[in-house]
Amino acid sequence: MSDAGTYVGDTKLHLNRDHALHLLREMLRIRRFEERCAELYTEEKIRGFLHLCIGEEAIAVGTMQCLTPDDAVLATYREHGHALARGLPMTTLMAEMYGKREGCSRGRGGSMHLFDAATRFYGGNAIVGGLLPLAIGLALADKMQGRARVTACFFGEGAAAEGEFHESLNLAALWQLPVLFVCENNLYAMGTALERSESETHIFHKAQSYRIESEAVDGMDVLAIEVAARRAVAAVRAGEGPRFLECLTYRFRAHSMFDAQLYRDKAEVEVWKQKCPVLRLGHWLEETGMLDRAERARIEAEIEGELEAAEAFAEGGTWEPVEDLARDVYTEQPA
Amino acid sequence: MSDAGTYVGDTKLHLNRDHALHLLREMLRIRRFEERCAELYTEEKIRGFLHLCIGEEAIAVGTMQCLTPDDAVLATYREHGHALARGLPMTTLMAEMYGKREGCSRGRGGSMHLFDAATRFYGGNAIVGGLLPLAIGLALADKMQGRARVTACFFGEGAAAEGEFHESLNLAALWQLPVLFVCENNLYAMGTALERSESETHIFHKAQSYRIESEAVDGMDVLAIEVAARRAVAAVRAGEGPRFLECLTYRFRAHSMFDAQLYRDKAEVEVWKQKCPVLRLGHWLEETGMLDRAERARIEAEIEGELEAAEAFAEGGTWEPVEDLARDVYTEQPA
Amino acid sequence: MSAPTIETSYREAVREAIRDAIKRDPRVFLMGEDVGRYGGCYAVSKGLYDEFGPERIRDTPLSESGFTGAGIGAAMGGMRPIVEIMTVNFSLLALDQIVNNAATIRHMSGGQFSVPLVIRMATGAGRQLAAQHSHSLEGWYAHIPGIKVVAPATLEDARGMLWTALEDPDPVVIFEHVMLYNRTGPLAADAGPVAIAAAAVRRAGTDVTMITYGGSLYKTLEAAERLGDDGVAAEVIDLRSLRPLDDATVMTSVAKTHRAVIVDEGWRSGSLAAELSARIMEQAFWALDAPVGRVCSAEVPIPYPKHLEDAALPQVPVIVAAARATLGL
Amino acid sequence: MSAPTIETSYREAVREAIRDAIKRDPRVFLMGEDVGRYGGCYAVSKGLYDEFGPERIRDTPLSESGFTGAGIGAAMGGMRPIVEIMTVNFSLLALDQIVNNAATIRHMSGGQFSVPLVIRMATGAGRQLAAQHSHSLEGWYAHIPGIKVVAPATLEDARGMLWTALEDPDPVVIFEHVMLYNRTGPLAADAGPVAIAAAAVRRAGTDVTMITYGGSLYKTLEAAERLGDDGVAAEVIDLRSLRPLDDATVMTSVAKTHRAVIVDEGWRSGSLAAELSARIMEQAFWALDAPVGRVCSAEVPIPYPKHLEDAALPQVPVIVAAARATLGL
Ligand SMILES: Cc1ncc(C[n+]2csc(CCOP(=O)(O)OP(=O)(O)O)c2C)c(N)n1
Ligand SMILES: Cc1ncc(C[n+]2csc(CCOP(=O)(O)OP(=O)(O)O)c2C)c(N)n1
Ligand SMILES: [Mg+2]
Ligand SMILES: [Mg+2]
Repeated sequence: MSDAGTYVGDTKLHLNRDHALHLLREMLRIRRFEERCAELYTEEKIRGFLHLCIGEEAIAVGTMQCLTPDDAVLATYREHGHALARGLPMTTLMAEMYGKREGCSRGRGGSMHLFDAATRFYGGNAIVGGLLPLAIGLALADKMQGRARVTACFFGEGAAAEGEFHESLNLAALWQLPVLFVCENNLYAMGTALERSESETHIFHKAQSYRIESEAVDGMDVLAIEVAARRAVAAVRAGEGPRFLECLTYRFRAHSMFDAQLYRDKAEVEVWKQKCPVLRLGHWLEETGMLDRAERARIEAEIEGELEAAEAFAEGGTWEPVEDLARDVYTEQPA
Repeated sequence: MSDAGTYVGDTKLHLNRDHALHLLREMLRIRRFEERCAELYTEEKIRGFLHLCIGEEAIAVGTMQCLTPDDAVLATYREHGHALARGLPMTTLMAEMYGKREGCSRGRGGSMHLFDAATRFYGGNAIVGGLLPLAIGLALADKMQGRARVTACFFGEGAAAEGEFHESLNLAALWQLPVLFVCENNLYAMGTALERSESETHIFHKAQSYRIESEAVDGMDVLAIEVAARRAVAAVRAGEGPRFLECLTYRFRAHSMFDAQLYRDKAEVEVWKQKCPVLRLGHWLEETGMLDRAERARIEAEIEGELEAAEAFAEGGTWEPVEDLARDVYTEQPA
Repeated sequence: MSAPTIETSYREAVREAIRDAIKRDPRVFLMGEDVGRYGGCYAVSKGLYDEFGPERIRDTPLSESGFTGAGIGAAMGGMRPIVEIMTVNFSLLALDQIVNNAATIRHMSGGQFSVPLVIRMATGAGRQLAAQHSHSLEGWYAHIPGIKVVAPATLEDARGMLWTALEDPDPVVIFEHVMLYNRTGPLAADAGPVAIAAAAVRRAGTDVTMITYGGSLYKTLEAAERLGDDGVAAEVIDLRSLRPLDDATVMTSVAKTHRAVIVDEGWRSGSLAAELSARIMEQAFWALDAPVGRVCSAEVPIPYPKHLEDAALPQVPVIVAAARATLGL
Repeated sequence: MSAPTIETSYREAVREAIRDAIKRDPRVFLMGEDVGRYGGCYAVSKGLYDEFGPERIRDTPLSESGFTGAGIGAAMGGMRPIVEIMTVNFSLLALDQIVNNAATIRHMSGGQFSVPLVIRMATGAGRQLAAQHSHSLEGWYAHIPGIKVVAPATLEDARGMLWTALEDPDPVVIFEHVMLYNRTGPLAADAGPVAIAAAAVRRAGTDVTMITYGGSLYKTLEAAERLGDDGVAAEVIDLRSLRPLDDATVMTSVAKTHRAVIVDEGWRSGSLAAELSARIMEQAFWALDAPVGRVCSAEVPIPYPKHLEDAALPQVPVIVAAARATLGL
């Protein structure tokens, strides 16, 4: 676990047992939700592309602790974790995975396009890099309207090669916009290893070249992430301009359900699995006596219950009638 | 003038009188050609957009000294200087400005699209940043075919904000391609001052963030540019990967013929005009006794002659027949 | 119009529309390359920077995808941005943001988020700017579900379409043809917002329907005049809205004239003119006395020299000939 | 075919074409995202990396504009690159390079430089990938002078069009519909390059001409079979080449059948189907006994759920109905 030294300032407050257990519960919810989604995919309840963030849960969970309901969140097609950590109900999320009308995007988006106005969750974007200019604009709107809100955007290291990454970071730094950039560096973009796609493999160095204060964080350590995110969010909210976090992590599962993983060897995967953020926090909680078998069982049972309820909700959901196909292509306007 | 200290290595060789006078002559040719083009524009002999590089001549001239006929050159819509310095005949160039069939691009391109296969001059590109990926590809072809050729590309600092700049620099560095990037930083992109378009105003720092060896050079000092370019080209040709030169310069004239220059004050322009690369080299040559009135007059007369011949050639040129409009949209193939 | 009129230009009418919108609504701002200190690449926003300052007349770096996407985000964030992309030629760099975000987000989010964004751009050829600066891609934009596309051709529309577009809850793209900016004429002193959905019959006629938009309107009207000299009464329809298209106005005219010619500066194959021809085929086939004609641009990169550029673009004599052909003349 | 045949898939046919091209010509290489170690997002290039190595099966970063432009440059530099853009959805990011460079350089340079480049990309919907991953923009590419566009729909064409495209001195874009990759069938063991200019009559008929391409071919053939059951003899034309279009084959058929329906997965307004309808209007109007019909995709961002995606795309019953409508049935 991160050496106690890193737990400074106001982050101490959050290290009480409740908060620590909350972090564990949140990561477990994501883990179990996605494990179940993988099963439901083979059962053909879920179709299309399914990208799991298993192994990377700490990033979404650690960061979301630092955001308020007023803040905005954007993520990629690998966003189940972000949606859950942001507070989208597992029920409407699962319904969306099924494509049911009761889903958070009315069933139109599926796994890659989770949206939720209530939590200011702006998707779920399936074009790599495509969400970054949107984050710039949301932050620009806040700045122009004098609102002390933060726009947090999550993206993979693969996005750093896209021109939109470059244009967006420059705009954020140039206009000193309240954006928190969170790069989830899991070392691969589909099958392309970082060193085969970037001449500079430290993504946070790239951010620094725009004069954005940036740092690299252990993406498998939820507490380290929360500490770094809290510092960064405070600065962004205080109007000090954008901040950039590079979280070093790893995708335990395949890129999507169609990936034979020829590009990495099992040994490497195993090494990283040892660093599993859920195991890690769990052990630490047990060592420090904050968590015992019974409590652990209680949490897991609770999550199973939530998951079953979500699945039942999705199963019980309805299909949007074909007549509504064209609804909301444009806003219905009073004649 | 650059302090003698910078004149090291093989660059000494080039400081004999002949070479120094050659540099002066080349810059004067560009200067006079463009001054005449401005007049011809008001006479409506030249139409469309006309972008003059007056004040920036040293960059094209200094750099081209270091290239061989096998190397490739790409530039922007502000490329008369590059074309002349690269060795395109002033005649076909002027004919192109007129839109005559005898022009270097058959008259189809005009000022913004000068092309010449004989000197491997690949244009003349009017989309800011658009030439950079082409340079990557030309260099990739050389590397894959084992040819020790250099691809030199010239672009303004405004291009640094475009995503294509970022994607291209990464590819060049990642694949260690033989590209010489020459950024002509004249402080403005049309009416937008650099500090209003970039959070990091040192463009060469951006290049460094891709691990490309880069340096800033006095763009008003043709000798300093030649020295830097010779060093960079040698490295590129030796297979050491791309190099990046940021040349600090200034556009004495308007962005194009439609620019009221509301965005900069005359005083600033005057200050820079004192740094005129042509004046500067001229004075230095006089001080060092390499150039006297007579010689200067001879050179200027020579250039006037060349210019008159070019204009006569253009005037005497013919219009491509309308029947040929669709010629070369596709390659005519033997039936 | 009986109301007092002022003499103005298309450029000034657009500028007035922007000024008016910024004054009316604190959420409106103009963003794009050189819209501020430079005054706009076609001088449309000249003076507005001094009047409204750098926040609301916002110069951007050369980052078409970045600032267009930022406009989409700002619109979702409660602003009413007017994004100016200097010309359609550079809009290709922003097309991903327009097609994959602006046009999809409302539908894809089940109606939760909309994008009240306006994008303005100059379009078209005629200034001898050659192959990379002379595109007419309105037809491409008119293909995209989720956005609306308009092409103001008159002073009234240049003045009036912007506010209506800003009030639209969905993204609207406004195309301003480069050859129109210098057009001058009288405009009602109190000219204001205009409806954008309906096409307009700019000249009434009974013999042939001529359908066009944007920069080609005046060439088409001139052709109609010449036809009139030969006793052919041509009706000229200015589409105004390219997406959605106003089929009713077109079909009503064709039902009357039984003949139609479409004039469109886009390249012929896959042009907006093709869509209009196909719709007339589908909705008015039995009313047709002759095949619908198209006058479009030659399928070549537009060359620099005047005589070749002219040859590549729709011109009055060709339009006249196409109309006469539908009459067997 | 009398020649011995092998059972293969569309995916394998494309792979074989790439392998063959790389062996034939040392200047040929494949470049794109995940074409190498990953084996291609649709597994087309699986195994080629091990066979030919990282130089000729070149993985690129996520930089569509960068590596597509690099392909253009490499082509000008004497190579014969095959650039794979994973899907047409991402090609929007490379459109500036394709429209403003690949398509213009030869003409703009007065014929001095040409761009012998091949770009391959997957296209189309049907896999429930939702709004940002289901575009069919072949029609846009077919609008661009200076490039050629083909859409192999059969195993023969998947195997044979690539080499012909590589031998073409100008840029050729190849569209591979995502629903075709898994199609299997017999292919001549010695199958090789095929001509790409002409359309093919895939089914002969006398009552109605059905024109389509790419992924819609099989739906159209199935519709033709059903029509046959009702005694309607439908002729099915596979365009194969989308730019240039083979008008002769189309008009010859329409002159015989006097009726036509175009099936195109693109959104209806501004679709390639519109261009075909307009050409039939212009070239075969007097031969028509009924208006030409179009069956296209609904003008909506394609939704994720199967029932809605199906409803948005052309389907057999709708195609059958459109054909019957031209016969007044
Ligand atoms: C512009 C674009 N190009 C290609 C793709 C196909 N694609 C989807 S995910 C992906 C890899 C992205 O890797 P990274 O950004 O590191 O995110 P990760 O999947 O590792 O979380 C690719 C190439 C895409 N969706 N968008
Ligand atoms: C992609 C693109 N966007 C906008 C333009 C319009 N434009 C032409 S030149 C220019 C300024 C470029 O400045 P810079 O790169 O510094 O070159 P300079 O003109 O100063 O030599 C702009 C905005 C363009 N040609 N291409
Ligand atoms: Mg990754
Ligand atoms: Mg500049």
